[in-house]
Amino acid sequence: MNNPYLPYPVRIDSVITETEDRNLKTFKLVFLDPEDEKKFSYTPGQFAILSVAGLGEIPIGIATSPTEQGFIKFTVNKVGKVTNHLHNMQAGDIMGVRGPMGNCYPWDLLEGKNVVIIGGGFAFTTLRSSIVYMIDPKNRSKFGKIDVVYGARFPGLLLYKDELAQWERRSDINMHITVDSSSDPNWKYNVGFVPAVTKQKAPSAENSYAIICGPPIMIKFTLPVLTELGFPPERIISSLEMRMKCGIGICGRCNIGTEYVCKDGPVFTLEQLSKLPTEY
Amino acid sequence: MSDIYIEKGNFIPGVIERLMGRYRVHGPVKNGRFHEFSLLKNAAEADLGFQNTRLSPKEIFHPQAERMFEFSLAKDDPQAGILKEADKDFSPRVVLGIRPCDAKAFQLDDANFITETIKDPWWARRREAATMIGLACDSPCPTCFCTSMGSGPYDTAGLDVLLVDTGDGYVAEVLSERGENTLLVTSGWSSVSSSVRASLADKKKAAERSIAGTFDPAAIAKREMLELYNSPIWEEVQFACINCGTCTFVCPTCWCFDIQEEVYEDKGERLRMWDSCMFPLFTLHGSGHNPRNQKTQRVRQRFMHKLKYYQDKYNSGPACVGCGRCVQACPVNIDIRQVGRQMASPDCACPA
Amino acid sequence: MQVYSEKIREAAKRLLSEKRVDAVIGFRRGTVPFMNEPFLAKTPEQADQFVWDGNCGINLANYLPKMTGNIAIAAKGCDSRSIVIHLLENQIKREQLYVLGIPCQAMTDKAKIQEKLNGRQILQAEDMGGTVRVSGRDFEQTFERADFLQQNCAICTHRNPVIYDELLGEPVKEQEIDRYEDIRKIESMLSEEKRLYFDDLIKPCIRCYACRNACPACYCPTCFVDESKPQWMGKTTDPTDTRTFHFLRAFHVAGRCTDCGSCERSCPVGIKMRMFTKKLEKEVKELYGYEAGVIQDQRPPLDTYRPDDPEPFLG
Amino acid sequence: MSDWEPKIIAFLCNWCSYGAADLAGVSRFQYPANIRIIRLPCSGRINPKFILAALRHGADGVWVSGCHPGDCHYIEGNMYARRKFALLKSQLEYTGILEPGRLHFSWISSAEGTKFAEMARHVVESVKAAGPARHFIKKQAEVA
Repeated sequence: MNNPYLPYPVRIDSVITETEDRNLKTFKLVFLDPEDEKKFSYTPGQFAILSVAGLGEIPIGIATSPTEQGFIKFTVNKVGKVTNHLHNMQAGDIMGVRGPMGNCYPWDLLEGKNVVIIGGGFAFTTLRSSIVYMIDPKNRSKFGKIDVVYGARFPGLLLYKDELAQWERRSDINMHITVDSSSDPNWKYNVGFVPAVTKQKAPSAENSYAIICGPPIMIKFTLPVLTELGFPPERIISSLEMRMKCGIGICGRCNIGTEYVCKDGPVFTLEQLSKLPTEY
Repeated sequence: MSDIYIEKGNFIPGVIERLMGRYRVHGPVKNGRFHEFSLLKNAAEADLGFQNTRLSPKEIFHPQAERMFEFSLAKDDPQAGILKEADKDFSPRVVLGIRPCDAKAFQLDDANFITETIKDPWWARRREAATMIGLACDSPCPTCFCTSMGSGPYDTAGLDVLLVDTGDGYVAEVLSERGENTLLVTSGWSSVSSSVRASLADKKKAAERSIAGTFDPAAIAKREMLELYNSPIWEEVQFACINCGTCTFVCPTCWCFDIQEEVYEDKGERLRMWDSCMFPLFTLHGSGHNPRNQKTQRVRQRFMHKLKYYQDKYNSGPACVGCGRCVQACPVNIDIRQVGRQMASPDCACPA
Repeated sequence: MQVYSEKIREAAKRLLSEKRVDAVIGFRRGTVPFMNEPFLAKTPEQADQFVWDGNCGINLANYLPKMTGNIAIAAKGCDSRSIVIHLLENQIKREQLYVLGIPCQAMTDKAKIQEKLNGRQILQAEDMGGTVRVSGRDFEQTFERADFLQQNCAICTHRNPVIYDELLGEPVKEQEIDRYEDIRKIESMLSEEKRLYFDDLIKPCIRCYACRNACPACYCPTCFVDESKPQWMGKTTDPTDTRTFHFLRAFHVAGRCTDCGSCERSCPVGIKMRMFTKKLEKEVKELYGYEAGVIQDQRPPLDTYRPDDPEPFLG
Repeated sequence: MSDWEPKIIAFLCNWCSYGAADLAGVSRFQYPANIRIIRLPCSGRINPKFILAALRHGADGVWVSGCHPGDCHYIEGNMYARRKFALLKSQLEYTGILEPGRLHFSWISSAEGTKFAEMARHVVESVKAAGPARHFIKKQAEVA
C-alpha cells in the first residue's frame, strides 16, 4: 500500500492570474512520473492536498475534470503561509500533490437528472470540474438540463472567464452569470446577488439536483430560494471547507460530529447536514 | 494457548534480558515522581511494581513528534522539493508490563489508523512489530473506571500475553501465537501449580470489585447526537477548563496530530506531532474563521468524540478505556466520570 | 480554613439574591483527593457548593478576562494581585468586580504528601486546617500542613488580599522571608551549569501548555507559540524549541507574575517552572522596586520607565 | 578553529545607530565585517523573539544599539526598551542560554561614527572570545 502522506511530485506547467485583485491564481500541474497520474484517478467534487516542501500543505478542490488528460489544475486563493508562497512560485517549479481526497458529487444519482449548479466567488473550482465533466461529449447525454448560476462581486473577480464565454455560446447549458455590481458599461450579463438571480431564473426542481458552493452568506440566502423552488433537502448538495492536515480521516481535526469532512465529505446533502452539529 | 508460571527472580532480570537480546523492549521505568514507558537499557530498570504510567504508552506507536519525510531545498539539487520517506526503525519490539486498559486503548486507536482503504503506515508497522505483554492490575487506582468502559483489570484485549502477579512469581497467560513465539527465547518457566491456578479467578474478581462503577456508555450511545450536542450541561462542564492539552496528551485514545515543516538551511523535513482539540488553533481556518472558536465547543468536542461520536461512527463502545489519567492530570479537576454520568442520563441534575 | 467555605457561601448567596452580581467564581469540592474545581455559581442554590480549603491553588483571576456582567470572585492574596494586574491591563473593569478577599493560609502540595506514602494510593484527604488526614485502603495518616505547603506559598509575603470589597476573615500575619535563596544558588553557577540545570528542569515537558493556560497573566489572543507568520518556534518536543517556549513564556509574564504557582500546580509532569519566573521577579524588584499587583495604581514595570533607570546591560 | 569568524546580528535603530554605521562607512572607519545589520525603526521595537530567533538561526552574537536615552526619535521608545534589555540580558544569562559576551547593547548617536566602529570591534572581540555558539541553535529536530 502506498504511503498516503507522501505527495506525488509535480511540476508547475503554467500559472494564470484569474482575477483583477490578483488574489486567485490557477496552477496547472503535470506529474513528474506518468504512473502517478494514473494513480491519481479522480471524480469531480474531490479535492487534493497541495504540498510545498518547507512550507506545508493545503487542501484545494480539483478544478480540472477527469475528461481533461495530462494535467490537473487548482485555483488557489492567497490567504495563508502556503498560499502566499505558492503565489510566488513559477512555471517549472517542483511541488507535490496528494490525493484525490474525499468523496465527490453523487454522479450515480445525478445521472438522468437535471442539474442546477450555483456558485459564488472563488468556490467555483469543483463546479468548473463538474461542468466540464458533464458537457464532455461522452457524458452530456447522461444528464438532463444543466443550469449554472455563477456570481462574483464584480466582473473582474469571475474565474475562468474564457470558458464562461464559451459556455455562454453553447445551447446545451444555460449560463446565468451575475455580478453584485459592475462599472463596465458593456457588461452584458446579469447584475444582482446569486439568491435573487436564482429566484429570477427559477430553474425547475422537477427531476433536478442542485449543487451549491460559495461563501456562507450566499448559501444562507440561496437555500430558502431553492426550498421555495421545490428542491427537497436530499437534492441540495454542498461542499464544505475545513482546516485539514492529513486529508485521509486520521489526524482528527475536521470532524463535524461523526463525519470527517476530508474523508466522509467534503460533499454533503442538506439533509445529511441537518443531522449533524452546526460546527462548520 | 496455555498458562505458564515463573518465579519473580527468574523474570527480572532473566526473562527481560533474553527478550532484550532479541527485541527492543519497552517497559515501565521510574523517572522522578512518575513512571513512564521507555526503551529499556537494562533489565533492572524495569519496575513492574508500578500503578500506572503518568503518560500513556501511546508514544511507542504514535510518538509525540516524528519525522515523516525529508527533503532538500538546495538550488542545485535536481531532487529539491521532492519529499523522501525518513528512515525508521520497525524492528520487532516488546511492550512489557502494559496495563490491560492501555492495550485495549490501542485496539480502539487501530480503528482510526488502520482502515480498509487507508492505512497509516507508521502506526501500522509499529503495531505489527510489537508483542504486547500485559500486566494485570491487582490494586487499581481510585480514578480507574475500566470496568465501566468495557475493559477491566484482567482484560486480555489487544494483548499477546497477560502476566498476573501472584506474589512470588508471575503466571503468564499466553493469548496468541505471537505471544508464544516471543516467549520462546526465554526460559525458567514451569507449569502453573493447582493452588496458584485456583487463586487466579478470585484475584481477578477482587480486582474487578475494587473498581467503582461510573456511567454506562451504552446509555450515551442510545441518545440522539444533536440532543446531546445541544444539551445545557456543557455550559457548566466547560467553566473550569483552561484549554490546556493535558487531558488529550495523557490519554491513550487521543490520537490527533498536527503536521509541520521545519527547515534547516537548505534541507528540511515534514514532522508530525501530537495536537489537541483543546487548542483553538486546531480548527482555525486560513480565512480566520474558526468553527470551534469557543471553549465550550472545544470541551464538548472532546467528550462527544470519546463518548458519543466514536460509538456512533464505529458502532462500538466508547473511545475511552477508563484509565483515569485525565482525571488525575486535569489541573482544574474536570472529571470524565462526572461528565459521562451527565451525558448518560437526560435529566441528571448535576455532579458532586 | 473551613470557616471560609461558610463565609463564601453566605456572601455568594447574599450577592446573588440581592442581584448585586450575576455570578460568583469560587471552588467546589473536587472528585479526587487534594483537588477542587473552579466553579461559577449563578444562583443562590448553586452557591451551596462553594468550598475553601488548602486545595484552592488555581488562580481564579484566570477566569476574569472577557467576562461580562458583574462578577464576585473569591480571591486569596495572589489572586487579588492578579486581579490588580487585570485591572491595570484593562482586562476587566473594577466596577464589574466584587472581590471576596480571603486571607490565605497557604495551599497544600499533594505531590509532597504523596512522596511520603511510597506509592500507596490516597482515597480520601480531609483538610482540617492545620493538618491533613489522608486515608487509603489500609492506612490512615495525618500530616502537618505546614510541612507540606506549595513552595510558592511557603515563601509567600502577600497572603492577605491587596484588593477586596469584603474581607472574609481576620488578616493573617505576613511572613518575613528570603524569597530568593534558590535563585541565588543558580545565579552563582557557571554558564554551562545553568544551561544543564534548566535543560534538565524542562526535559519532561510535553508542550501541553497547561502552565500557560493556568496563568492569569497569559491571555494574548494569539500566543507567540501559535504565531505562524513568522513562526518563531517548532511545535515538537525538540529541546531548543522547548527551551524557547519556556524562556519566552516566563519573559512574557515579567513584572506581571504574582508567583501564584498555578503553572507548577497545573503541570502534569511536575516541572518547576517558577525557577524561570522568580528570577525575573527578583530582577524587577531589585532594579525597579516593583512587586506585581501589590499597588493598585502603579503601572507594571515594563509599561513605564524612570529617566534614571539603571543600565546594567550596556557594553 | 583559527579561521572561524563569528556571525553577529546587529539590530540598529534607524535614527541613530544605523546613521552611525553609515557615517562610519563614509568616513572609512575600519570595523570587522562580521556584523550583519538589521534596521529597526527604534530600539523599542526589539522583541525578545527577535534576539532568540537570531540565536536559533545560528548567530554567534547579537548586538542591539539605539539612540541615547533622552534622544529617542519617538521621545521615549528607548526608555521602555532599556527595561526590557536589562531583564532580557540577565534572564538569558541566568538560564544559561547565552554565555556572557554574546549579547551586547549600546547607545550610539548618528554623529558617533567612531564610537560605532569601536563598539563593533569590541562586540566582535567578545564574541570571538566566547567562541562559536553551540547550544541554542535550532538544528534538525530531535524527534523519533
